[in-house]
Amino acid sequence: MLRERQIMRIHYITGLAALFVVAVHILMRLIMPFHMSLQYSNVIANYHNMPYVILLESILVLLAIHGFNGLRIILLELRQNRKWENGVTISTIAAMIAIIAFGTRTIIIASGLGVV
Amino acid sequence: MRTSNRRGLFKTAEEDRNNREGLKGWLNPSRYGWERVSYWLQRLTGLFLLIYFIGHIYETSSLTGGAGAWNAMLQFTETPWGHLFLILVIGTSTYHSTNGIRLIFTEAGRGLGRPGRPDYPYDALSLNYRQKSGIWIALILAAVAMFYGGNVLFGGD
Amino acid sequence: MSGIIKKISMLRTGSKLERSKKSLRARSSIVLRVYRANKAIGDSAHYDTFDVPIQRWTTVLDALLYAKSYKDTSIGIRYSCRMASCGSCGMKINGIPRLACYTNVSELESGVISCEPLTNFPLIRDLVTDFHQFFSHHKSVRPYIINQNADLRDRKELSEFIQSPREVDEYLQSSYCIKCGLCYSACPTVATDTKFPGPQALAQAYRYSADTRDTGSREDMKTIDDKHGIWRCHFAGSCSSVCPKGVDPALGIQLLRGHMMSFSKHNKKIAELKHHSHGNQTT
Amino acid sequence: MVDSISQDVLIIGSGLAGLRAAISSAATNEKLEIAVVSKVQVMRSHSVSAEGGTAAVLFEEEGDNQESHIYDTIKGSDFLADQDVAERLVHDTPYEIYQLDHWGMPWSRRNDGRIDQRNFGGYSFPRATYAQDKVGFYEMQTLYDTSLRFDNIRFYNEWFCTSILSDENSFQGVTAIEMKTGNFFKLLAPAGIICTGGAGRIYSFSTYAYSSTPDGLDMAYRAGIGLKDMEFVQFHPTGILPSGILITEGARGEGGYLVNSEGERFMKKYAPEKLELASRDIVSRAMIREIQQGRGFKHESGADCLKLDLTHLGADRIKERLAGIRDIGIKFSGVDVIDDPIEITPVCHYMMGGIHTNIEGASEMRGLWAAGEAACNSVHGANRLGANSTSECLVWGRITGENAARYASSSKAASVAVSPQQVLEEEKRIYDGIFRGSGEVNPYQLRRDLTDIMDAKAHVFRDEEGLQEGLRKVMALKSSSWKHVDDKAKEYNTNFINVMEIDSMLRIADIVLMGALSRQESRGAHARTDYPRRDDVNFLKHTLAYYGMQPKLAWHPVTITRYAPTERKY
Ligand SMILES: Cc1cc2nc3c(=O)[nH]c(=O)nc-3n(C[C@H](O)[C@H](O)[C@H](O)COP(=O)(O)OP(=O)(O)OC[C@H]3O[C@@H](n4cnc5c(N)ncnc54)[C@H](O)[C@@H]3O)c2cc1C
Ligand code: HEM
Ligand code: SF4
Ligand code: F3S
Ligand code: FES
Repeated sequence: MLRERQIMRIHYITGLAALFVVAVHILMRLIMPFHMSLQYSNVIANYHNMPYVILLESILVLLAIHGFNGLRIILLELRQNRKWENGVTISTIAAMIAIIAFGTRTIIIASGLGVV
Repeated sequence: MRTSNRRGLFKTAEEDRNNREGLKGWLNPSRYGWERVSYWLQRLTGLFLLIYFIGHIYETSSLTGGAGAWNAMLQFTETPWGHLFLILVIGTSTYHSTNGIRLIFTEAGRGLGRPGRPDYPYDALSLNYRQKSGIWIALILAAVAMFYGGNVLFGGD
Repeated sequence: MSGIIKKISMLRTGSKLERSKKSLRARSSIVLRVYRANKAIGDSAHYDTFDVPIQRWTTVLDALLYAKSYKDTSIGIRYSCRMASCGSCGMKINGIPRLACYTNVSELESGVISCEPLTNFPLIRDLVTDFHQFFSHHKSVRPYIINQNADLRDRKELSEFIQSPREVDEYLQSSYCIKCGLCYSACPTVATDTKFPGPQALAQAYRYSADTRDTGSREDMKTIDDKHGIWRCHFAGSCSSVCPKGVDPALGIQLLRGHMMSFSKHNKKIAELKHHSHGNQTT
Repeated sequence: MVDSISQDVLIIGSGLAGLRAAISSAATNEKLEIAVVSKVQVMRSHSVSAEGGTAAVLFEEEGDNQESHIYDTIKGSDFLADQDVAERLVHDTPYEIYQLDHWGMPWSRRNDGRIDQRNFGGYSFPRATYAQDKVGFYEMQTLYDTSLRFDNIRFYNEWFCTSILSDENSFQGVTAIEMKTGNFFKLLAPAGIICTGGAGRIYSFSTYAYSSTPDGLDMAYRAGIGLKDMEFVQFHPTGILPSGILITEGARGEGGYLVNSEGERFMKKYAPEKLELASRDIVSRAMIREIQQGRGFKHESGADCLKLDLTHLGADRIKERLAGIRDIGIKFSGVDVIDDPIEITPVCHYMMGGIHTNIEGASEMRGLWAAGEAACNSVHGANRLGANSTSECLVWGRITGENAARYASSSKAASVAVSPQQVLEEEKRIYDGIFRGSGEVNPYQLRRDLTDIMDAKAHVFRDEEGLQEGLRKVMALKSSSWKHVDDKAKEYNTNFINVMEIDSMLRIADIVLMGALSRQESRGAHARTDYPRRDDVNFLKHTLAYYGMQPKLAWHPVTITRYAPTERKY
């Protein structure tokens, strides 16, 4: 098991790293007029750009870890008994994995990687 | 030990919680100064962003359904309400990240000053002007970002 | 810079004092609104009001004791030193945790003063709450010097640790704590988390860790580096803003946490022992 | 049936003396169960208010010596101290200071890292060891925190002891009320230590905490144990108005002046050499004289007072060493001592008298010791020197703790037997006599009247007429119908506790007045205007008071080893 201090270190590091990658992600929205950036063709084009795919995947992983750990923290503070604590830990980890899996699926399909 | 209670998921020992302030305690940020407000906002924005994040993943998953599905999803978000929501996302994420950076510093013991001999009236060192201005900067940046975002979204193309 | 800030804040209190002198000339009595309930017999909560005459120096404790002596002797209240050093009389006064004996009626600047028991402590009766859990949290962080040389048993020899005034300053502030529980009552984490040791206990963990006479480590302790441990402080700062003694628990907590994260360097110096041999010691 | 709880050593009171005793008992024999019973939560005891310092000889290489501390103590006591006891105090305190240092006491330090000391009244060397101006508080915290390391110490927080249980004059335990629930218990143990502190709340204007009532003394008194030298009540020169909160003698130790309305440092007339740092009885008398001669100030509340001037010390020194005083001044008097002199007047501060014990802290009852302010082992005689009391609490806390633990481990202490009769009588006394009592007189008003009488009649100066009148008035109060409790709830009934306290106050006040009346001389803190001289021929002896309808007075000799009584000059 991870010590709580290691978890918190991960929480901070994922937060900071996410700040960086999200900034890039948003800047990509702004290099062309906003509405155009959302056109299907443009979006799919982005997804075929490998560095960008890696960027998206890392945003996904970092934010899922950071966000669900944050949720775990909040929930842990609500009730204190063994069942609740274990329940919270397990379900936040499960949700984290589910979101990462679901997002990754989108990325793989949209980028056409799945077809290859 | 006092907390060994296995009665169920939603119950803990009566004695433990008697007179605890409970959720109402943290939902009311108005009594203890700016640091408490910042804590409250950090939490709410964190939760809000998590919800948005999940929503956003769901939103983008429509890409897998082809252009039709994607456009249908865009239809759904490209409304004034959707834009307002996006502006809120911009604001909260700006606040959350800026204040988050401040918190990462303080929670690692930086920017608080060294402990010393407090003098009457004992203004706490850790609640110093640097921290307060950090909170203000986060709030102002969030406002600016929301304004800019609003311009982009509503300003037309 | 911080000097200037300090001066400004001094001024603020000064002017508050001035103002209260003025407003007092107008007011010669106030209304106390006291929370009443007896948990054990299922007595439901209500408020009693008492008219109490006041003078310039009347504290909320004075007012409450006046009401207890002459209006309703059954008010349950805990008090002792009346000079803000014993930590007995913490209660919520006008919604904020304060020491009754350290709160002048006039500084509240209101004609009605409401007194309620501290939240986050189980209620016993009226203004009296149960500190059992609070004290066990305090005990759980090992609030004492851990050092092979600082013997627990009475050893009949004379020796003192050498500690410079600067080294004393590192922990002195945190040792002002009178265990009044105001911080515990204000903290939003404590409001829901019964296993969180709370600002008071964590500040004491810092206090002993920062002492050069201490060689032990509290950083690996189950109560501190745990899912309900020190990390559940989110620097809400309410603890430091209500603390009547300037302990600044928020500061201590963040500093201790910094050491634990090893984001900040922590090469703790250990004090050396100086032995003395005094003449005619009889012990 | 009254529930009973058995322990090995019972410590009643959790002040400095009680906590020190608990630690030393617990360390003496780890197998013993030590119980600390206190009517307040552990570290809320009155001792936290002690401000100025703890006297000890630490710097022999710089010119201090134990001989001098012993002599200062005896001279301060106006030669009523038992001299062997004073020697013991002086010999043992350096060890206590260092022991506290090992346990984490934040002593103020010199630049070389050693423990610092400051000047205090009545000493010929600066030997008050200090930690800013919160000495007692820090000592309490250090002892409390250290006591948490011992698994064999149990705390009974907020248990009010009502009486001592004994069997043929050997201690068996106490009866107590658990305040939280209101339940009545027998606490049984072969050994006990009474550390219930002083009783200064029998005066209205007093530096003491509200919890400093004489119920501990009264408990011993009712059990037939003698109370010694109760007429000696110390008045501290500098209490602020109107609350009576103390400005430590350390303020004068650091160089503060006392001034009268003519702006004069009047102490030079009364103690040309030591000025403000003469012993407390002398300074207090000087102050009352100044006021009587019309050179006082009038406080807003109407009381007479003088002023303490610290302004010349400078903000830095005040903030560094007297921060607590400044806080008290601002908050409770509305004066920042950095800028203005503060109004002060003599205030009831300490009781030299207490439970009669010997040098080992043993009382007249087998298995029962007493330590701290509640005890009178005669180390302070007729007047205590500042900073000697916390020393006494530590030294005799340790001594009695060890003695009680040894006794409890020995075979002598094997059987604990309490006749049900005793418990029944006590139940009758407090429940039938007090809890279910009735009457019209408000006990709180009665308390006010009683303490006002003490302020008026048994103050710094006393005389036959006043004392007689005081006695008469107290008698009248006693016989009025005040013994009743309006609050009928069981849980946390402070009304009930208060009335029991008042009951004990009446008895102890009586003893103070009687003792003062029978001591027809002026010695130390006891100044009779009708007998202005010390009388070593007739009164170089301790007063003892034993329980009866009227207190029965007796006398006890003073132990003099080396220093023959001479005239005191400062
Ligand atoms: C304001 C002030 C400042 C002082 N400054 C100094 C100083 O600078 N230097 C110095 O040497 N001395 C000083 N003194 C004197 C010194 O503080 C006291 O003499 C000393 O602290 C007494 O300690 P104690 O342990 O005997 O009793 P206390 O600390 O008074 O403790 C008494 C204990 O007994 C308990 N108790 C009482 N009755 C009962 C009962 N019926 N049942 C259960 N428990 C009971 C109480 O709860 C309490 O825990 C000062 C005194 C005052 C008032
Ligand atoms: C982008 C930069 C971000 C940074 C620097 C950052 C930083 C932080 C920090 C430091 C905390 C801890 C607060 C505490 O311990 O009290 C936190 C909490 C949290 N964050 Fe973030 N965060 C960022 C982005 C996000 C995003 C995008 C989400 C949403 C998915 C998110 C969700 C949360 C949640 C739910 C919490 C828990 C709130 C709490 O503990 O009170 N964060 N964040
Ligand atoms: S840290 Fe301050 S508020 Fe908290 S218990 Fe200690 S003195 Fe009271
Ligand atoms: S109020 Fe609570 S959250 Fe932290 S800063 Fe203080 S402990
Ligand atoms: S009565 Fe002691 S802190 Fe208020």
